[in-house]
Amino acid sequence: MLELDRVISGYGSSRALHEVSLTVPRGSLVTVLGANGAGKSTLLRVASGLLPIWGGDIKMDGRWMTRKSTREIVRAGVVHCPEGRQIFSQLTVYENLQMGGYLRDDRKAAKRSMDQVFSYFPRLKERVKQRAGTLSGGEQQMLAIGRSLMASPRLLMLDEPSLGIAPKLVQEILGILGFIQEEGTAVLLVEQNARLALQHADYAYVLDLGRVVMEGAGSTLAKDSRIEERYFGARDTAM
Amino acid sequence: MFLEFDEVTLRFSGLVALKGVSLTVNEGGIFAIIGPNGAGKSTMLNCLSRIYTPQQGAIRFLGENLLRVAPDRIKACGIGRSFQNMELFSKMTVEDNLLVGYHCALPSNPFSEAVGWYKARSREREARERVQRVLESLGIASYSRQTAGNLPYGIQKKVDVGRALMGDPRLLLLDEPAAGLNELETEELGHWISDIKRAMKTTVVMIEHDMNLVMSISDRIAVLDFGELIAVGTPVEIRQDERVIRAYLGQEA
Amino acid sequence: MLWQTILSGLAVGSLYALSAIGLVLIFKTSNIVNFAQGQMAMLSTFVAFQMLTRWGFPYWLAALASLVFALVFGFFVYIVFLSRLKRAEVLSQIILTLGLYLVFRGVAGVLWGNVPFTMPAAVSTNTVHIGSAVVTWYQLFIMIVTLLLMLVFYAMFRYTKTGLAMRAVSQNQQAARLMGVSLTRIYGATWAVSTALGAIAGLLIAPILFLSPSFMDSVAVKAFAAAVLGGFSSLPGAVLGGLVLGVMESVFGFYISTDLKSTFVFLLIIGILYVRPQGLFGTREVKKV
Amino acid sequence: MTSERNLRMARLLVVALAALAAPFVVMPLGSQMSYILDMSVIFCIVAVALNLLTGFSGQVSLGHAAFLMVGEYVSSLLTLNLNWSFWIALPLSAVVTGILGFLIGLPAVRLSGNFLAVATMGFSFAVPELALKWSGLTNGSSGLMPLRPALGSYVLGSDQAYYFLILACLVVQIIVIKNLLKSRTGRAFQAIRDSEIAAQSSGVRVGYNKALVFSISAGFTGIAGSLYAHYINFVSPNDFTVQDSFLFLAMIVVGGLASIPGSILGAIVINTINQLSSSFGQYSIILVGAVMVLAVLLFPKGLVSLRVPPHARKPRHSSRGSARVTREVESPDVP
Repeated sequence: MLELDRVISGYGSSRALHEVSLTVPRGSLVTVLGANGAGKSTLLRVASGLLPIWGGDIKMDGRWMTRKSTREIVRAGVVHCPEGRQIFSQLTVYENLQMGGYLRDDRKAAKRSMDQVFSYFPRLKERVKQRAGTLSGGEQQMLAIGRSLMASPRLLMLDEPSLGIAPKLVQEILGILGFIQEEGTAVLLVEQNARLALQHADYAYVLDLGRVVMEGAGSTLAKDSRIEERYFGARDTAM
Repeated sequence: MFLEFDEVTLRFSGLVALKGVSLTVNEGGIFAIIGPNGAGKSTMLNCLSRIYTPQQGAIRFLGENLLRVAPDRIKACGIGRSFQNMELFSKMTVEDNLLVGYHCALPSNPFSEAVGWYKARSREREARERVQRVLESLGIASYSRQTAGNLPYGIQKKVDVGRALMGDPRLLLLDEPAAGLNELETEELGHWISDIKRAMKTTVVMIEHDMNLVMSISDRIAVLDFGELIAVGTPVEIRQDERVIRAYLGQEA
Repeated sequence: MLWQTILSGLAVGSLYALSAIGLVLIFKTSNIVNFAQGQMAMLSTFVAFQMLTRWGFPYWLAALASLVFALVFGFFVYIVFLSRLKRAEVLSQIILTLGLYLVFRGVAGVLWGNVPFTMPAAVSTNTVHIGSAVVTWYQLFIMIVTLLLMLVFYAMFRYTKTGLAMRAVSQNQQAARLMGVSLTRIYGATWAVSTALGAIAGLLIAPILFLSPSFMDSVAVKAFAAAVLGGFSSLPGAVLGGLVLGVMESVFGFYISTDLKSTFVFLLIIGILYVRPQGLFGTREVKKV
Repeated sequence: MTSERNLRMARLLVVALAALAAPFVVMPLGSQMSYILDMSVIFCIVAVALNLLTGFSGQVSLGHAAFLMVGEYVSSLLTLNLNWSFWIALPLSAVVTGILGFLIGLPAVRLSGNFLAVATMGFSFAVPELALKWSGLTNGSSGLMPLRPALGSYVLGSDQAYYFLILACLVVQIIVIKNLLKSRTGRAFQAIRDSEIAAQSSGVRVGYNKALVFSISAGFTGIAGSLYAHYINFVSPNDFTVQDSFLFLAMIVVGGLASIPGSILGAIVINTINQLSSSFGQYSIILVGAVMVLAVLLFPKGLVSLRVPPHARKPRHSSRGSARVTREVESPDVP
């Protein structure tokens, strides 16, 4: 469904992505792994139009999406749930969710989406009138995902949902990815936490210094010891 | 005791960034602080250079509680630091960037400077010679007259470290020195940090994500997770610590 | 006597508050301080004046036209000038709005000259007794209009989609973009609303001050003061700052000196900022390194 | 290296000759041109002073019109009421204005761009009001009439003679500021502009240096005020308003921030436009305002950027660093 073809981008004049190609098939869960600074977040920022693309192409359902504005990309059903949650901390939980459905005009459908979000994360329903800034880290992450789901995305791009969250809650949050997939939404998950991500993924890419250095089915990569080595610095023996 | 964190706790509006961290660093050697994103590593350095003030605890350097020292006196205490995003004086020349790093060691007053008296000038000359020596040791002497903000990323990183090194600090804090460098540059950086330790007898405390670098040059490593210290030890010990592996790779299913 | 002073202070203070809200609104969403705000209000007021006295339209129609003009004017000033400076330094933004200040001032001078005009008021200026205080109907009218506008604004921010988006943008622009919000549209809307608020303040104060190209200067500087008092990023803070300033100025003027009102306001700003650099209601931002 | 040095010497020589010849070149063009020339050089002093504050150390001031007035009044009162010599009153006006600048600069220590602009703008409103109110001393709106200074028995009565006095002050100012900028204190000013946190971590006392640069800038502006008062021979509360503060900012932005030649170029261009068009009434401020707007939109780096040789205009490589900053500032919830 989403295809990135030899995408190049970066900040200022330094490249952060070198011809990265990646495909997310309809309804699948694809994960992008890699150590800090590998270019994972940059990849999502390019895909959602936050960061200009320098070269290569992005296609969604075969439609050319390169250089489209974030607004148009959201309209096309690609929603990016950013790293570090980035919730609107002064708005209530309810208002945060409303913002998620900003581009939707159908109130009834939006209401249905909200009920769905509450069924995934009952805690949010309990705190619906609370200011988002007063939520715990895990609840904020739930809210961030819930907010993205309010746009009823066809592809959810999730950036480091485990960041700074206790392991137990992470399991709970990632547990709902299965439900989301069942609804027909594809997921592109960016994670540092490799074991966790590979548990859920159909297919995985490993980025290093802005290049895809490994790819394969999730279960295959999970058994590959080279992943661990990449994190703990035995780069020379791994190559 | 060279450097000691004593039960340091720091909260940001409800969020606990450091939970009673206690840690000692001995003089000499390279001490690395690692941990997943958002674990509180930079916060620790920022407490050391007094950008943040912890609500509880003490940080002692050579017996003095740093929390009672004004932020602009930290450098004079012998602590130099580099920044994660460099914070260069981007519109000034490389030479001037390093000269600002030598600020404390340059006694003078605005009046004699305004008139351009000889005394002020001779001290200046000496300071400039020191800057040249540091730039040469970093291999960037040829950039001395260029505007810092216009240089390539890798050179800027070196300028940042050079600025911290001015005035011969006894403790050098490096915040992600390898971030954004390629493999070759990182390798060079590793040699070069080891050189600083040896030649200048400076103690280095660094935060770093590149495990290759950390494991190969550090003498001791501290691991933070969720604002708590979960392990301290040699690289070999850390590599085998199950808590550390879990913090990085997550729970085994 | 004190009561009366306080009441008239509240009336003037609510005008400062209106202008201050306009300033804060723009600053909160787009981080720009609009130094031309007072001049934009002045031009909008002149539009009403032109329709009223030169073309003989009824008051309500002239006021409405002035508001519509302000909305369009604010939107275009943002789109034509400020939107080109999105990433520029603070200083460039200041210079740009100061330049616009001079241009608007000059345009008004060319079109209407520098002789002060009397601007008709919406209601009579007869006095009325409230307890021991004597106030004019007009002062009451000002307070009521301000109060109503505050309610309208509160409702707009609270219950409309655009209001929600404005609040969201002011907190996290990147996240708002990821929701599909177009920053340009939201900023444009903010500028339109802010200019309209200034225009209302101008329409209300013109009958008191005489209308001339410089008539909004003293109001504008006090609106800045009110915004600074309130922390420059808090709407309730701006309202409170305006009212506090109006009352203090009125009391100071009555008991000490009317000629030194601006000096007093300035000393007040400096004093408060010295103690609380983030203003009375602002929160401090800590830069990450 | 030597050829570059020769080139600089040659350029300096040309500028010096032009500066010395200027009053005689414009003399045949009539007294208005001589007046514009003298005023331009006075504003050069203000612009260089303001650029030290804004361009080199990153603090915005809308209060310089008020500093100018303080200088005017101090110098006039000292010469008229106490019968002191102009040659003592001139430096004293710098001292008094400098002390005042230090006091205004103290709150500035903790204020950033916009807040500082608003606070100093208040100062520009307050001083004329005080001058008007305090009529026992200032003679209110009737004003004061200070005299042209004399060197021994030679009164600097002509615009040409006075021109050289102003020029001498400007030259001294430029030498002092250039010396400062090359030294420890001046580097501290610039370091604060580029990164307060790094400056502090390098041992720079941020607060003291911010107040100090405010004081120096105000002091030089006070000198310009004194020169103006004894040139025009009339001082009143209406001399300088907030609008003039805007003009001063326009001068340095149009000319080029953090550039002394830029300040001078900007002061001459803006002052000349302003004076020449003043006979067109309201059109004059439209023109000046439009110049400000266009300068910011078209030449964001100022007029001096137009003559910079191409090799110095390299693309910025540092935005990677700054991109990181913005990303982290936007997520304040994650420490």
